[in-house]
Amino acid sequence: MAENVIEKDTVIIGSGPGGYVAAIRASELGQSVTVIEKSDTVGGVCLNVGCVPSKALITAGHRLQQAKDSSTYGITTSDAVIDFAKTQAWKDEKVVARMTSGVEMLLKKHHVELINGEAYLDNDSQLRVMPSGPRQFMDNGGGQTIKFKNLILATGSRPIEIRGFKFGERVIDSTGGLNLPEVPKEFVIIGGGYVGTELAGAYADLGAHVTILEGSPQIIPNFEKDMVSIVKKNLEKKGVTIITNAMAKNSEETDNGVKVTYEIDSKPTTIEADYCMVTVGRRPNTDNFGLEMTSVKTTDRGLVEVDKQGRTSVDNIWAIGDIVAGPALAHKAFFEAKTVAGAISGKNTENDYIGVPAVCFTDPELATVGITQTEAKDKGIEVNVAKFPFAGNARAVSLDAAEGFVKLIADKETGTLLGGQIVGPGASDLISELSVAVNCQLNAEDIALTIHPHPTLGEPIQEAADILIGYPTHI
Amino acid sequence: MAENVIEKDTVIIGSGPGGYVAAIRASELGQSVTVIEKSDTVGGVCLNVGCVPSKALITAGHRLQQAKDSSTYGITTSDAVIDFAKTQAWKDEKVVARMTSGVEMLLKKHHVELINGEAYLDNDSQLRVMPSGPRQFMDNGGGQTIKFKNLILATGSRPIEIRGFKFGERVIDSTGGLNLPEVPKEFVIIGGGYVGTELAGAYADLGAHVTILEGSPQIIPNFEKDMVSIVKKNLEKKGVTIITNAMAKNSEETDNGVKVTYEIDSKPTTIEADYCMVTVGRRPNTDNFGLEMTSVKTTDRGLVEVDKQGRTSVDNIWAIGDIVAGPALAHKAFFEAKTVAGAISGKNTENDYIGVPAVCFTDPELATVGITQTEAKDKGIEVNVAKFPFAGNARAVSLDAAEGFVKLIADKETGTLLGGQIVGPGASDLISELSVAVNCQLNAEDIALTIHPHPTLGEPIQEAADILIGYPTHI
Amino acid sequence: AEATGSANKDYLAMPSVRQYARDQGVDLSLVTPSGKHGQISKADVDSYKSGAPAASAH
Ligand SMILES: Cc1cc2nc3c(=O)[nH]c(=O)nc-3n(C[C@H](O)[C@H](O)[C@H](O)COP(=O)(O)OP(=O)(O)OC[C@H]3O[C@@H](n4cnc5c(N)ncnc54)[C@H](O)[C@@H]3O)c2cc1C
Ligand SMILES: Cc1cc2nc3c(=O)[nH]c(=O)nc-3n(C[C@H](O)[C@H](O)[C@H](O)COP(=O)(O)OP(=O)(O)OC[C@H]3O[C@@H](n4cnc5c(N)ncnc54)[C@H](O)[C@@H]3O)c2cc1C
Repeated sequence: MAENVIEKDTVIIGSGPGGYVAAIRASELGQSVTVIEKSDTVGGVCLNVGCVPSKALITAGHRLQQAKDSSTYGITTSDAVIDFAKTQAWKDEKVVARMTSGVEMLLKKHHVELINGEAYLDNDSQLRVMPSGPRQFMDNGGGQTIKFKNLILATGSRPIEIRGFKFGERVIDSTGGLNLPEVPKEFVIIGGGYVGTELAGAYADLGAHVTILEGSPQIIPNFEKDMVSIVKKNLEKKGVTIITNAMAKNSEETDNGVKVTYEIDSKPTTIEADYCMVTVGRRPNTDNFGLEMTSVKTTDRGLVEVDKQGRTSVDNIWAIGDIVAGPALAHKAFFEAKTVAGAISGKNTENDYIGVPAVCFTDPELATVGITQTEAKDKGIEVNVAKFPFAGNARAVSLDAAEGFVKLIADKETGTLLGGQIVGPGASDLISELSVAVNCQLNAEDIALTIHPHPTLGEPIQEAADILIGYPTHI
Repeated sequence: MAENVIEKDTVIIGSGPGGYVAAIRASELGQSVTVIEKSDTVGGVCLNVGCVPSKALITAGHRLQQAKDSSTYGITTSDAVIDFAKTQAWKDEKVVARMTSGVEMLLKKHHVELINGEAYLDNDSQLRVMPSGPRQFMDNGGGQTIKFKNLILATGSRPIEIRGFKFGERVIDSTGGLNLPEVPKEFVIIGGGYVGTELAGAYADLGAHVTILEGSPQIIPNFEKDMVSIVKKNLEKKGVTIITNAMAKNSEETDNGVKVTYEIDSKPTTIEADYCMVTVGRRPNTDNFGLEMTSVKTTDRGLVEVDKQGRTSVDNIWAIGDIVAGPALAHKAFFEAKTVAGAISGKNTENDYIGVPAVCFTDPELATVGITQTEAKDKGIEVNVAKFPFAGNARAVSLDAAEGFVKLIADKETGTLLGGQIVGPGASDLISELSVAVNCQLNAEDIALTIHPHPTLGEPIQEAADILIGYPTHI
Repeated sequence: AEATGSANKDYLAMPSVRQYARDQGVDLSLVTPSGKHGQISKADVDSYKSGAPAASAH
């Protein structure tokens, strides 16, 4: 085997939201950048089997429901029928492929070298790339050795498999759940976190009977109870069966389905389904590419330890995205990517954000940024809380979507906005304003004195701020 | 006639967005408030025959189109049929009545006295209320004389009638246009401002063939050309005929329709329609309630002159909303209402907003706040401009709604955000963040460094800010 | 159509600070800003009022 070592400037392992954005920003800052991606397409989990395809299925589900019933508005519809193969083709070709090829073009435009292969670390300054995928273009079996000046780890995460539920044809992970060949009649989802619950809603809209088995007492436990209860009610209206405090015990694939056994208070129940999707969480990809050959330190949860700039315990190795602490979300990876790219280029960048927004695309949508009322209490921060319902919002009423509310959390003494939560129509888009408010440390008064146009879904934010400054308007 | 004079503290004429919000805020600030409203319902133009019902019809139009065609998503629909009487009943009962009764409850809750009658001013400190509407409760024919300590004028505006188009059964104003008993086959709209264009889109969606006759070279002229051209293309796709540089000459009602004659370059053309709606603008209600009996000064356009607090040339008379300068929009009236209520109560409030956002509910939506690129040029302000297309936004693509862009205008030297425009999905909700940015005088860097969640329609705002700071991401 | 925006270049301040300055009777165009991009804070208004030099940017 020829020991043919190539030297590279900045090497990035992984082309997900972390990797590709780091590549673009580093290139803009003058670095010469190489991205190593083992998968056939760029974009990572997010674009290929995460954020983006899930939203496409959710859209299709909404459209089917709307096509089936618009009687509120005086519209009579006859039967709407879905050809799910066409839905999947739209998702794959018009949504996912469009976005991944867009990222590929961006990398090209920024003169980023893209190597299709799997990276293994040899030590603190060297790695090997093994051929992988159909686009193999390195034929020296033992891989290509690369010496790097800087290395950014952006290897992301993968689904957790649980005992009794070995992934197969009928027991699937979220990737399988996104790529079902048909809409299941009976669909069991183990794990009612945001991934499981989003897809539960989508498949219920698409015609499945969905059962969620959640181990804790509440689905989507990272959102507060008063928000989730609205979503729960809506899921149940869609026909979703939600079983909480349920321990998934084991599964048995049958000829055309799967039997799932769970326990509540040690009492077992078995249900049958066409598919069983397990979405109980994800684990960081830090155990499968030779990280142990380096001096990079990891935590006991397998996360890479980094400082405020994203630097690991090895000076020229950095880490971003799902493999470092914090919420495993694409936009957190984006931010960290920009910070690391800046740091490598000698800028004083820092991951100094105050709040990472989080969104859950349920009906209605959930969104949060900064602290919640509960977190304030736990942390002993004295806050004022204001809640304004979409029922008092003309735009929401004119859309026949007046469920939910906006909640703002402000420091009691100063009025500084510390957090905000939205459950309701357009929550995913409205939360950005609150992210600005929290991250720019605006005062409730600043929001109250900023004109929000009428009639829009953004008004409840101003209304909640009006409440905080002591002068409620439409409530 | 008994000269029975009542003395009142703070009197407000008009219960529209200006009047009712002034009443609520003044009451919260300790004033004893009386609102005089001549119409049967509170809420003014906005709630009864403006912002709110128009948005309901727009929603119904969207839903009908969606019910008719969702083939993109693999959904086959058979014929969807609209019963427009039911649509109107939904709009009137479930949307408009809900909002107006909500406002009535708010006034009650704030102990605001509501007098149903028409106010006429006698002089700088006295007015009379004449009975009006079905809920007459003053039976002394000559009206009730009221002496006021403070008076807030919030009488709003009314449609302009033009020569040759006397309002009648077939030639109608926007109120008529909102309350049509059926969806017209042929609908002519004179005036392609935002009111005319919004309803053109709605009725086209609902099944009408709509013709817009616009006198100027462009519809919706208060938005920039690159934004409007996207809306224009969509209107034409809906089958709307847009005729610009057209002078409406006259109309002739026939048995079941109306003939409309217009001229281009002095060449006349006549078209036939079921209805002809004239939406060429509105005039302030300052000429019809005895304002000339007071020392309140008005401009030659009939607007009331006010200072930064909303005070007229008479010390204890104030004016807000459509009768004072600035865009005739509900949220501008809201803001001015709060300012005046504060001023009357001895607070140092001021209408010191930097930008009033404006929205147009077309397909896709249009929204703006602060200055545009053109305005910057006209004013000689050196700016940087950044544009990010929704085509590069995963959420828009997953909604199959990736037309349009976000444009940000920043001061060239400092990076302060001076304005922003959005044409695209969710523009009406996204503009609030830009209103915060402009009114809080944030810097492009503040927006670029604020995490916007993925995948959401708000990301293009951050992307445009990235461009402004010199580091574009997804473009 | 009516212009919907102005471009205030005299000083930069959040709405709450503008209100505070009015309450304190301070003319913001005279206040030295401490914010990175020239934003005037409430503390800057206080410093101006008490005659102390503006807090330095951090
Ligand atoms: C169903 C689902 C829905 C989601 N929805 C959202 C959402 O709506 N919003 C949101 O913010 N987040 C969402 N997420 C989470 C989001 O996808 C992740 O947070 C994000 O993708 C993490 O980005 P990353 O760059 O860290 O890693 P990844 O996206 O996981 O990318 C890692 C990349 O590295 C490559 N790689 C790994 N090891 C190697 C190696 N040794 N050599 C070469 N290449 C390698 C992988 O092939 C992969 O392409 C969702 C996730 C799932 C599963
Ligand atoms: C079709 C249409 C759509 C619109 N859409 C939007 C939109 O989407 N967003 C937006 O911001 N704006 C919109 N507008 C504009 C908005 O409606 C006005 O800017 C707003 O209503 C002005 O509020 P106001 O309080 O000044 O007056 P008005 O709402 O006009 O209210 C004035 C009130 O005073 C009463 N009154 C008048 N004279 C007397 C008197 N002498 N005695 C007793 N009562 C009296 C009237 O009956 C009326 O109720 C729209 C307007 C129209 C026509």
